Parts: sequence; C-alpha cells; structure tokens
Amino acid sequence: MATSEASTTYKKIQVRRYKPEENPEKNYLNEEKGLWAWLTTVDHKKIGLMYLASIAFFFLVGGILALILRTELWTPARSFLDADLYNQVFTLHGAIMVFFFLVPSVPTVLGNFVLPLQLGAKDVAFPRLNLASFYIYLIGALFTLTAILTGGVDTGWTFYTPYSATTGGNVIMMTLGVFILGFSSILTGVNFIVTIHKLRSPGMTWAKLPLNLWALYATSIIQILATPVLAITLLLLTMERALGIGIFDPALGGDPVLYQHFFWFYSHPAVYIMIVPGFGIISEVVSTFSKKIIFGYWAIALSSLAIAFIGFLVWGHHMFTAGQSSLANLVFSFLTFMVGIPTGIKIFNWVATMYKGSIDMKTPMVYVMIFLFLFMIGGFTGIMVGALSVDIHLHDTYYVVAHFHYVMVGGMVMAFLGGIHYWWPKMFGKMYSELWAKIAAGILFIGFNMTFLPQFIMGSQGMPRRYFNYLEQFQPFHQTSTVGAYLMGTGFLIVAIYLTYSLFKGKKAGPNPWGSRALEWQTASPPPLHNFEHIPVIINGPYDYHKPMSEFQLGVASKHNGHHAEETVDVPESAQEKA
Amino acid sequence: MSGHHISSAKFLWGIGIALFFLTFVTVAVTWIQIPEPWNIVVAIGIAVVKALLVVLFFMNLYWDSKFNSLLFIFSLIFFGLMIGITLLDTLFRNDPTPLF
Amino acid sequence: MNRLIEYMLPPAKSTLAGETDALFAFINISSFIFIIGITLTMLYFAWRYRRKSDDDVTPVISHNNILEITWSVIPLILVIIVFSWGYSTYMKKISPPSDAYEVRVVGKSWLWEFHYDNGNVSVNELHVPENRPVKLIMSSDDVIHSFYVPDFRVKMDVLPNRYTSVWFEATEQGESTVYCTEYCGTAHSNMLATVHVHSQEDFEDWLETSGGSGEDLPPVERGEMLVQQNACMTCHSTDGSRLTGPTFQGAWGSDVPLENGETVQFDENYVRESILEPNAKVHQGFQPVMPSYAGTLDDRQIDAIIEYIKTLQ
Amino acid sequence: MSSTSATEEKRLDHVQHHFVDSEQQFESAKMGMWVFIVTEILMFGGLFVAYIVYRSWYPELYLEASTQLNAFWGMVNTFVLIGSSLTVAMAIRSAQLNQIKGLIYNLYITIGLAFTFMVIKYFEYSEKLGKGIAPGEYYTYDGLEHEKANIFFSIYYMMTGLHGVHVTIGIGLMIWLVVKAKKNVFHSEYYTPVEITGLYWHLVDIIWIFLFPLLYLID
Repeated sequence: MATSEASTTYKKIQVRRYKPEENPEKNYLNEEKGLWAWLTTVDHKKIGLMYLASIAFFFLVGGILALILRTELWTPARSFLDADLYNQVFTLHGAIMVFFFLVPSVPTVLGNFVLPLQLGAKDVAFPRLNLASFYIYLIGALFTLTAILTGGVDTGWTFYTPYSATTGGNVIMMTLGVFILGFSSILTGVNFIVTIHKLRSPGMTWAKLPLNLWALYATSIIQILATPVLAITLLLLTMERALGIGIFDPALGGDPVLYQHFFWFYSHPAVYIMIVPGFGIISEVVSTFSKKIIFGYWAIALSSLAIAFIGFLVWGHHMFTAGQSSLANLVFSFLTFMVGIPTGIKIFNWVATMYKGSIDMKTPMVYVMIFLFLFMIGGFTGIMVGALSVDIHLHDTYYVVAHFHYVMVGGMVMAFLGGIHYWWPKMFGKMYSELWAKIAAGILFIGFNMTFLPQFIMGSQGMPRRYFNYLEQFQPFHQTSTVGAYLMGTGFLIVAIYLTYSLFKGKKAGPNPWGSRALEWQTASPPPLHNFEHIPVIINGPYDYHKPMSEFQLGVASKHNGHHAEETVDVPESAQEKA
Repeated sequence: MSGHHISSAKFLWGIGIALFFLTFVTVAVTWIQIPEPWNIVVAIGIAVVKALLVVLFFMNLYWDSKFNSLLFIFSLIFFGLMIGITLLDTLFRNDPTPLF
Repeated sequence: MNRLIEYMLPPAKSTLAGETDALFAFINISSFIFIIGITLTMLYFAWRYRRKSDDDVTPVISHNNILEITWSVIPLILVIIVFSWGYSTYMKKISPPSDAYEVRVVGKSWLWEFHYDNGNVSVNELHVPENRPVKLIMSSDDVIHSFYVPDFRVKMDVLPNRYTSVWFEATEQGESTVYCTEYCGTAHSNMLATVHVHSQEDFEDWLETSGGSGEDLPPVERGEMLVQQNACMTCHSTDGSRLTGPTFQGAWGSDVPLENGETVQFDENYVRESILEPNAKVHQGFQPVMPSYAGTLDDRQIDAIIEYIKTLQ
Repeated sequence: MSSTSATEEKRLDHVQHHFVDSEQQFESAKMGMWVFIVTEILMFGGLFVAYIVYRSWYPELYLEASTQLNAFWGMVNTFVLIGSSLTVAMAIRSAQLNQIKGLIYNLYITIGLAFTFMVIKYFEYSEKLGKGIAPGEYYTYDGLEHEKANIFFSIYYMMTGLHGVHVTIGIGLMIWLVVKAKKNVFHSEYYTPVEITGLYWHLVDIIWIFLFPLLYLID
C-alpha cells in the first residue's frame, strides 16, 4: 500500500474488478464466535459494535436522567426529588451525556467501523491499542458508576472550583473516571491519525479521501491536542480535593477563573470533537442520496480543519461574565464569530450538492434534513450568545441550554442517527423498516422542538439554568418542554425497537443498498473479517457518480488474507534492498 | 528510507557533551547576576537550544519525515496559543475596589 | 416578529436594555431570514430533484469559487457587524459613570447582602434610586455566584477572591428579580433577591428610616421580620418541613444531636453561636454550609430572633 | 550484515496482518509515538500555563521560594537525565547495528541513571517534607514570608511529581525492553519498541531541561 508520502516512483499494477459478493457465507460476525472472541477481538468492526452497545447504554442512562429532570420541573416547587438529588441528577445527565456519549459516540462507533473500510485498509494502525482504548473507556465508566453509588456528585459537569473543591460527595472518583476516559479518547485519536496517514490503499490520495475521513481526521487532531489538557485539569482538581494544592481554590490563595480557562480549553474544542464527525456523516449521506458529486469538496474538507483550528481559540466565550479581562472578552468574542464562517460554508455546500441531484428521501436523508434545520437554529443562536452585550443577558440561562441542545442533540445526535441508519445495512447486512424509521424521525423532530424551543423563550425571559425551583411565570414553558421530552423518549424507544427487530427479521441488505460509490459499499455486507478479499485500488473520487460503478470495484489480489502466519510471504522489496 | 538514520557514536557523544556544557552554562550564568528580564530569556534560550539538540539529533527529527516535525511544531504552537490567550485575561484584569 | 421578540424578552427597565434588545432583534430577524431561506431551498430541492428512477444521471457540478466566496464573505460581513455592535454595548455595560451610586454586594450561599454607604445592610432586597447610575461592587464569601437582573440585562459573576462590578441605571420604579446564575449548590435556585427601584426621595427616606431596623416593634415581631429579611427561611422552615437546614419549629429547648455524637441544648447561647459561627456545632445530618452573620446582625437583633424562635413550638 | 535464512524468517514474524511490510509498520508506530508526544507536551503544557500565570502575577514569590530548591542537586539530576538520554540514543544505535549486547548494556546504564535520578529526587522531597514544605494544605513551613508560598510548592510538586511518574513509567518500559532483548526479539530490521521508548525517554529529558531552569535557577 503506497502512501502518497512514500511513493515517489510510480509502479504499474494490473488491476481487475472485484464485485462484492451478494450473500457472503463468512463475515466478520460469524467467523469468530463466542463471548471471549468478542472481548478479545482486535477487529475494528467488532470493537465498533462493542462501543455501540456501551454508548447506547450510556445514552439510555443519560436519557432517563433527563426525563427525571424534566418530570421534576413539571411544577415550580419540589415534586418528587429534593434539591440535592436534583443537583446530582443534572450533573450526571451532563457528565454522562458529554463524556460517555457525545465525545466518543461518532468516532468510536462509526469511526471505528467505517474508517478502515473507507480507506481500504484491513484494520486501524494499532488494533490492540484500539481494544485497549475500549477497555479504558469501560474502566472510566466503572469509576464514574462507583462515584454515583458512593455519594454522588453535585458539581455540574463543569466541576467549577471552588464549589467542586468544597462540596460533599465523591468528586474525586468522578474526576478520575473522566480522567481515565480521556486516555481512551486520546488513543482513538492517535490511532485514527496514523491510520489515515499510513494505511490508505493504493490510489487513495488526499484529494480522494472521503469527507467523513477528513472530518474524523480533524476530530482526531482536536482530540490529541485538547484532551491532555482536560487530563491535567482534572488531575489538578483531584489534587485540589485530595491535598488542597490551592491553584484553583481561592480559600488557599488560588484563582477559580484560571480553572475555567483550563477546563474550557478542553471543553470548548470538545464541542467540535462532538459535532465535526457529524459533519462527516452528513457529507457522505448528502452525496449518496443525491446521487451526485459533492459540491465544494475542498471547501468542506478544509473547513473541517479550519473549525478544528479556530475552535481552539474561542474557549473564553464561556467566560464572558466570569470576570475575565475585557480584552480577553473582545478577542474571544471576535474569534467565536470566525468559527461561524466555515460552519456556514459547510451548510451552503451541502444544500448546493442537492441542486439538480437525484434525491432519494430514505431515512438517512431525512435525518440530514432534520440535522440541517436544527443545526442552523443551533448555529444562529450561537451567533446570538457570541455577541457580547446579548450574552451578558443570556449567559447561564435556559437560552444557552437550548442552544447547546440544538447543536448537540439537533446536530450531533441527528447526524449520529443518520449515520447509524446509513451504515446499519453494512454493519449487520440487514435492512430496518423504512416506514417505522420515518415515523420515529418525525416523532423525534416534533418532540425535540417541543422540548427546546420553549427553552429559548424562557431563557431570554430570564430563567436561569440549573434551577430546582423556578418562578411560576415559567411553568407553561417547562410543561411543554417536559411533554416534548417524553415524546422524544418515545421516538428513541421506537428507533431502538425497530433496529433490534431488523437484526432478527430484517430483509437482507445486499452489499450496496444505496447505490453509493464510496469504498465501504464495494465489499460484502456484512464485510469479511479483513474487510476486503483484495487490496482495493482507487482511481476515482468517492463521490464521482458520473463514472460507472465498475470503476469503483477495482483491486489487486491480496498477498495475504490477514492470517499470514499460515502462508509464505514474499520478502518486501524494500527490506531486501537494505539487506 | 527516512526512519532509519544511524548516527555515529562520536556524533551522539558530541551532542551529549554539548548538552552537558550548556547545562553548566545555564547554571553559571546565575552566578553573574543578569538583570530582569534577561536572566529568564537567557535561561529559556539555553533550554530551547538544549531541547532542540535532543529533538533533532537524539530523536532523529532532523532526518525524519516532515510530518513528524510538523506534529511537534504544532504541539508547540498550540501550547503557545493556550498560554498566550490565557495571559490576555490574567495580565489585563482590572478589578474595581470598593469605596467603603 | 417584533411582537414575538417583545414577548421573548423581559421588560426593559434600564438605560442599556434597549441597546441590548436591538441587537437581539437584529440577530433574530437576520437569522430568521437565513433559516427560512435555506430551509425552503432545501425542501424545494428535495421535491424538485426527487429521484425518478434508479438510473438518473446527475450533472457534474463539483465546485464554484464565486459562490464559495459569496457565501463566505456575506456572513463574514454580517458577523463583523454583530460583533462590533455587541462589543460597543458591552463596553458601555462595563464602564460605569464616575458619579454612580455605589452599593457593596456580598453573595453567600444562599443569600445576597447589600451594604449601603451609611452602614445599612439589607438582605435579599436591593433598594436603588430611579434614574441614577448604580454601581455594585461585588464579592463572594464562599463559592462563585452570579448576579443577574434580567430586567436590566446585566449579569456578572461574584467571585470569592476578587471584586467584580456591574452597573445599571433603572428607568422605572417598581420591583425586579435578582437571580443567582452560577450554580452554587443545594439552594442555588432559591438565591433570589428583589430590586426595589424608588424615586430619589423615597430612596433617601428608605435609607434613613429603614435599613430594616424595626427597633420599635415588639421583639417577637421584630424577630419574625429579621428572619424574613435575612433569608433564614431559605434553609430553615417554620412549619417543620426539612430544607437545607434544620427547622425552627419545635427546636427551642430540644437536644440537638451533633455530627460527633454529642448533643447540645438548643438555647440562647446555641442560637447566638449558630448565627455568628454557624459551623461550630452542626446538627447531625446537615451540611456545614450556613454563612456567618457576624457583622450583619447585632446583639439586639439576635435577641429578637431568639424571642421569635421561642414562639415556634 | 549477514542475511541468513534464519534472520529472514525472524524478520517477518513481527509484521502484523494489516500492514503491507515492516517499513510501513515501523513508520506507523513512530508516527503514533510522535502523535502521543504531542499529547504529552500539551499535558505538561497545562502545568506550564499554571506556572507562567502565577509567575506573571507573583514574580517575587518565585524569587523567594526558589531559594528553597537546591540548584546543585537540580544540576546533578540534569546531568543524570542527559546522560541517560545519550545512552538511550546509543541503545537505539546498537539495535540498528544488530549489537544486542550493546543494546542491553546501554539499557542497563539508562535504567541505572533513571534510578539515580529518582533517588536524588527522593532526597530532595524528603528534605523539603522534613521542613514542612509539603504540597497543598499540609504546607506548614514558615521560613517564607510570601502568603502564596504554598502555591509555588504545589506547582513544584505537581510538575516534578508528574515528571517523576513519567520517569518511573520509563524505567518500567526499559526493563521490559531488556527482557525482550534478552529473548532476542530485536534485530536491525525490527527495533520498533526500542525506538519508540527512546522517543518517550527523550521527551522526559526535554521536559526536565525546561523544569530545571524554571524551578531551580530563579536568581
């Protein structure tokens, strides 16, 4: 596999067409069986599925917590939780959703599954590291669950000092859990960067890299640059509680605003860790279901990198009212608006891709439309809270809560659902019910807007976030929101049901149900253990719908099928020359 | 092949001795009192030279693929941004004082 | 649209509220236009170019630099306008006039204390004159709080190790709510206060006469007033229900179990100590979170509170 | 170099199934390590930010408190770490030249130097703890007037402590390398773990190169 960097001389290779098998007997799901084989697998696809299961579990937990919160907020005063428990519940809802669902979800589930397939590689660069990162994720989760059971945490997911340094509960366990989790995220990032650089199949130049991979690449860069700062922040916080080192605790001479700088230096880029992979999914789906070459390939690819870069320089917009210098506010506000530009470029390019396409409104495409609509609202309200004078009013109100959920649930979760529906046939070789999928998407859309649109209004009217009790004037908004939340819960439940059902009773999907030109669809569904029976050779871009399908299924015979121990292998030329 | 540079033993020792010497120099300059802020500049300057020697010739970045150098430079840039932008706040705070 | 924006915002009761609202409206309206425009385009495309057969051939339109530049530059111009507008109002919001009337604000978990220049202290109610700039110099006794008055469109975090400030000029007499908007623990959502905007004369009257002395009242009534004024009831109920702190009802004369297993008699000295040094002897099962009232309440006032608690049997 | 059929066979058993050849695997592993080094730099970067921010606020604190640190032993430790970096570089060179004995000797010296570093660090710590210069709220020393002296030492302990943890991990890795080298795993065509551990060790060295003047040499 020549990479663009290593191949300075061009070799002629003989390629032939490999049509994917319609009904493969062997695939990665049935080639190795048993629980132990799953737990010790280094196969990126299985690891992806194990992540899918864990992430679905945490999404369920986080979702139930959200419903508990919304139920409590049905009345202005206490209804069935007391204030301390409520505070713990919203802390856990935030922490679980952010650290255990949003951050890992797309890269570890869809990224792990799809990335090597889209590259034409047999696996990620460091398969054992990949498995290790899954277990690190589980250990982090274990710490967090322990923290919940041994005293709980009521600091809010932001762990602001000095509150987090002085409150009761088991904060240390929680911060250690997230600290450990960070390493899982870092290792995934390391793996993806190296894989994209070193394991591209012949002909896969940077200009032919699927946009999903550009997005994952940008995400990985953020992960490796930002996550270590979270690690050190949480370590300092842990030490603050364990030893009272005083760097962030004013009672010991420290500065709490410095903590906020540390925290947001990770946690703002983390927002882009969550949403940028979603952009990648959208690019893939829009092109496939418009059956048309993506509009502005380089604009979309480079805007991902631009967002990754500028996203690092805007963390202070979480601190406009925190008491940082007005100079910092000026700079952060300005840079915040600059992030809006590449994001806008993406949206325009996606819509332009649909122009004169052949649009098939299958479920993934429906989710793309939902994504675009909701994410636009999320984006524009982002402009609102980026404007200094308005943010002074809106900061820490439900307006920000709604904005965040529009970006994260309306944007990232919808993109994730789109991605799941898009790659589901590839993952399991089964089709889900299109009708139920569309019904569920409709319910989710209505439920979502019902939940969060009222929050914009009560937020701008002055309803602060993280409130257990509230003034009676806000009750209608809260009640609408609660009803919407239950509607949304129903929607997710339906999704879970028909997807599970499809595993057992679903129609066979065939290798390429969407007629896509992308590489992952040019192998059987589910794919064989080592992804391709051949080494794919790429001559066209992944979105070249004007070229015949046969040109996308080229390859050369693989020297070994992955179990090279059993066969003789030629000594690679390079090694011989050296010897 | 970019990744397999073999340095001669003499060369490695040369770099090592240069590093020892610079360590001595950075201690020695504290004996002659250099005024603020130049003492910090000198100390950091020497440390940077030492780090560069290690990175380029012990870690072989000098002969390595450009992308690895790029990674290294990027980490420094982002560290610079982190400290630079944080200082925009911490150095320019202007707190009011109460009259009573 | 205008009515919607008016509906979305609380009444504007300070001089800078109008400017903030104008930007709010501008962003809302321009976002609205963009969102509707793009959504309609999207829906139109989805319908107009719907798939007719699986063999549809689509044109090769890979990019268009003029379009890319257009949809980069126009939003860029718009956001720069928004940025400058937001920044200029923000500068006004953080630059109090030099003749502003100053009030010291202390945030404690979970109450607001307001100190006036004549030594008066009011808890959870801020009294300010109308049409006169008021500057609040704020600090916290424990964790971070945030002082927020939606009607004035001002908000600022209240920090334990530094002073921060906000200023506003109220334009209407009446009452507005103060919220704490930085999460600060159990009773965060009860850390409310009220701003009373008086005319200049009324304000001066209030400043001289009240300050919440009530010295002429009988001790029990004065105690009840003080308990209300000092926000004791945020945490201590008078009807036996359990809040953040132990209830006052039936407390007098009882034995208070402490964390270390000892008990202490609920008497005059215990009440006095608990007000001035709240965390010295904490009732078992409760957190040591009460702020000290030393310097806020004098001995006569504490006596009145004791008399009031005695009545709550 | 003699390429007998035996080494030929050995040359291949390290290539994992998803790599085309040894070269690709080596380059991937090395790039992976560089990416990891980026994360390490940013992680220590966080502590350096805390250091710089507090130094910009309280320059006099740093002047005063650093007198409690012993520049002589700091210098000795710098020499020790640079020396170990040199031996690691020599170890890699030995591996590249198929000199397995040289590789093992150099690793032994490195481990020895790393231990020396930790021992000196231990004496430095215990001397300070004995005076009551402990991290955080256990700080009881009253020889310094600056009210934030505890924070300087918190930063000192965090920085050198995290660095010490890295040195300890490094020792573990070196021992693992020695074990593998004794099993004859490494040869001129496969020394990836040595190279990678070497990169890690040099990074640990570089961090100390900055810690030394920043903590010890404030005059």
